[in-house]
Amino acid sequence: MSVHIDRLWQDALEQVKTWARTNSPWVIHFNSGSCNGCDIEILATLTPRYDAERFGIKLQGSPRHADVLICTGPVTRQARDRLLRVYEQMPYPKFVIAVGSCALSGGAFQGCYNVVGRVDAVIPVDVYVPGCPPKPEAIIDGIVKLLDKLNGAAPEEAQL
Amino acid sequence: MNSDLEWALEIVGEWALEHNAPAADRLDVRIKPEHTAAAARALIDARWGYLTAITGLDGSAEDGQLEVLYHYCRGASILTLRASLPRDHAAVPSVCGAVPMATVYERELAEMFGVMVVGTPDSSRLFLPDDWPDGVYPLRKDAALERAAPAPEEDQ
Amino acid sequence: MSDNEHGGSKFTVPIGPQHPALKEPGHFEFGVDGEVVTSATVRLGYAHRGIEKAVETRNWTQNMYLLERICGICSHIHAMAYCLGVEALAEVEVPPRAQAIRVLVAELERIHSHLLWLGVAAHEAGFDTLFMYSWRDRETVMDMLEGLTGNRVNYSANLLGGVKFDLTAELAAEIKRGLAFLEERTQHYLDVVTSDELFLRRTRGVGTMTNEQAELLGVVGPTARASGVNRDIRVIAPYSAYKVFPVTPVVEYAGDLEARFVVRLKELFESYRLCRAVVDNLPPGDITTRFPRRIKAGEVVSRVEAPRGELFYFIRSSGGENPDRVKVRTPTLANMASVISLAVGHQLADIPMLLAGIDPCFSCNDRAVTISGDDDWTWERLRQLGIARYGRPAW
Amino acid sequence: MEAADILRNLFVIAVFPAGLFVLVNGLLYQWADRKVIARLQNRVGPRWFQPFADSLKLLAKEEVVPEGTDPRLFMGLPIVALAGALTAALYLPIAGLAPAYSFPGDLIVTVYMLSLLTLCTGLAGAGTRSRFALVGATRTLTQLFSYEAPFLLAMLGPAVAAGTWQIAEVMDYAGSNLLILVQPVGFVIALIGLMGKLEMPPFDAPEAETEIVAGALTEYSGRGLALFQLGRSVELVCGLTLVAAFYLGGIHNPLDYAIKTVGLLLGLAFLQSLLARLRIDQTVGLWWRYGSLLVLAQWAVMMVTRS
Repeated sequence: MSVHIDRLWQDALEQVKTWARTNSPWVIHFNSGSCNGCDIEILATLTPRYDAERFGIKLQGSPRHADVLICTGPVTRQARDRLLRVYEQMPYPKFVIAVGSCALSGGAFQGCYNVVGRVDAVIPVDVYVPGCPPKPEAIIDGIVKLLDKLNGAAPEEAQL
Repeated sequence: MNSDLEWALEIVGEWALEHNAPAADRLDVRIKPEHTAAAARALIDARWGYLTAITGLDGSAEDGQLEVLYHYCRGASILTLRASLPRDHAAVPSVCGAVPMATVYERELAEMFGVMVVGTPDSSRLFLPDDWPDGVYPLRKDAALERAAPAPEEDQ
Repeated sequence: MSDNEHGGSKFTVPIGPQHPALKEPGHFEFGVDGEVVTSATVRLGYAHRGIEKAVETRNWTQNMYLLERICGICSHIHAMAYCLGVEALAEVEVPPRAQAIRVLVAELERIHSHLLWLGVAAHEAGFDTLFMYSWRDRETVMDMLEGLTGNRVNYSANLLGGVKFDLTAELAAEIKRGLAFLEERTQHYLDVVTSDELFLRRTRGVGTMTNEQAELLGVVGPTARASGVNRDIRVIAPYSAYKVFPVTPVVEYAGDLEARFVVRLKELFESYRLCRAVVDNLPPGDITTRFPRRIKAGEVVSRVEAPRGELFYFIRSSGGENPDRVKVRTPTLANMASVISLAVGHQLADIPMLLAGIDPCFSCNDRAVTISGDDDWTWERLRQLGIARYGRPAW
Repeated sequence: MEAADILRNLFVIAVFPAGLFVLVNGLLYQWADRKVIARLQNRVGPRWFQPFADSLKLLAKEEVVPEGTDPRLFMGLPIVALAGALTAALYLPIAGLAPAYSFPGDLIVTVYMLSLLTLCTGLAGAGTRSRFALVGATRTLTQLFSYEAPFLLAMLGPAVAAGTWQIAEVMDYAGSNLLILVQPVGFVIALIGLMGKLEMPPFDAPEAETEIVAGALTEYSGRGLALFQLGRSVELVCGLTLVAAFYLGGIHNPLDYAIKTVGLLLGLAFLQSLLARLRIDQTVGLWWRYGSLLVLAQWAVMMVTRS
């Protein structure tokens, strides 16, 4: 009997934790050599027209405070170890969103000598937001999809 | 050749080996590499415009020599001082005496083309990463880029 | 000039987090000999992607996509400079309607860039309301750009030999309505920037650069025009449709950070006037023309006025399908290089004011710093030194 | 102490006026503050349960103790900070009821308890090895010493007028004659001092996000950060109640409490969105040059009129 109650208690706690995590995703933004087209679109999500704060998204300064790392740019060699260090400084549970086609596949800078090319070659990535640059709506949609994934909802097939 | 360019030609006249005007508002003047600093000093003292860029060229000269172009602008006219350098130990005196801001352009020239800039206040790397192998100059046509390929992508 | 390796102790100011207006996060390093700064250098490279090498392996049209992505905020002007250069090389005459549309998109991009800088600079000074308001108004110009070219940033409106999109009647009407709204908002911002007591505390008399220094050091763009140096390529060397739509220069003389705010805001009014002029009398004709695949050998220099200053392109072709060399010198590099070399010879106590005054996006370097060598400097102690030295009334 | 007494004390401390209620009230006020600022900045602003979600999420996150810092100190400081803020609530008329505990001189204890949080933040910043935290800590403490004196004097003004150090009695005195009219300068200094204490803009130099990452709390994550932020929201409630009780004619019933504190909160939110951030040297200059002189002048006037 006690085992049953125990599990009940665990589930309730788990649900509260997931609810809290999905309702306050704090974000840190890292530019690993992007042309900052994506960066100004990420900043645009905070401004009045898109206002990411409606979803509880707040841009944080320190990796210690953040849950979600938004990474842009094709990861130049110089920025590579900084990206790793920022990722390791973030407390668990942490997630990564790669924004912009540079972060996904190196974009226009494929084959350049000073570029690693993909963010997921350096750190594990949860959500990819394609586009050069993706519109603020697409970036917010990426974060919402990440939250759905957290809630365990199966991502619906992309309507063709 | 408008009046500005003629005046410019007078200023750098003593070092000019040859000159031609590829376009209405442009003048190319070939000079010896050792005279770049003196020419810069003369132009700045005569207050003829400002140094806007330093360009490195590889494969432009037939005899396989490197070329360094100093672009000076005054209003709409552009004066380009061209100096050709041997490929293996290319060296050119620094113009930072006359134009203090040129250190950034000279550092870029040095790391991209391997041109040793004599007397530049700072010759540390500007653009290339810290772990970039020495001796590989990316913008040279024969640069051995595979030696400096980015670290192999390890799976996390 | 003692070399900073073994001379005075080296003093490193790390900059970050990544700032949208700052194309490349960098490190400033100052060699200090006692009180006097002996050498000042900057270390870039965090966003160095090796574009000038990649350009040599792509043909003329593919390079358009690469060069548009050097900087997200002024992507159109990079493509325009490249197109003007290559068209001059290939001696192709671009129809006047295409030139006018290019100028229209360039001016819309200047409006978008200046409003962005206004917001980011206010955010630097902790004035978040102005940041929110200016970025909200910036959405108006983003809508215009999206309506005309289909994309908010990296609009790639340019094509070798012309433009991809044409201006329709209702789009012209919408642009004029948006410009009216923006003009009224900019007047409001101009009043705020020149009258708000708290904001003036952070900008008036900070980082002053005299006319002489600006002239000699080759500072470009609004930073130069704020010190009385009229270096605006659209005025001194009109290119493309600027010959048909002349630009009146905007010059201030105080040379401090406030003057740079005022110059950029007044330039906005100039851009609104230009956009209206282009939209009102857009020359008829088609918007593009045939362009050869191979460009005959030759060299060309293309200078244009980017929102941050003079952008310099040197393009050399050896007659093939790929360019032999494309040299790009961006305005940020020129401004940063000239003001960093300005730092040499200054007192250590001047450094915070000087770096804060260059461009607000550098003033976010209010970081703790460490001096290798004898004692441990923090940014705070450095700031106090500056204040104690000059004893300016704090309030 | 019969069982009933112990139970009552436990209930008072843990649940009603001082414990859970103040926490929930603090989070709601924090939401109101963020929402009003957002609306003034033409934005939609967060949902009502945002601070709850933030705190719960932070509590559920991994606590990273950076090496080179003493774990006991690193963990202990947030707890002390929150405890200080909660204890201050005991002596205040939270929710319009009479203060839970009241003894002559509890005003001094309360104001000291309120500044405990800032002290702990400063120590926390100095404790961690990140240099951004170091600068944040020095700024926090510099700002603490600059606004503490004028704020204290502004608070003691009404106490001297009432001739007692006990909050309850001062409130009765304030109930009869509206002190905001008698000591207007004291009210303004107290309100602005409250903004300095809570590091609201224009006094948010200690945690200037664009300058020093996150100030003294850069290295904190998970539970420590949550406790600090809870402490700050509790302090928001206590500060508002204190200023409202003294200057707005005392707090006698829950409705009175709600109206006055929310009114003050709206005033603070409006000021926050209006003003740009002051440099730390300007803040100190402002407080020592204008803040103290005004308050002392206020005191002088009061002394003359009282005798």
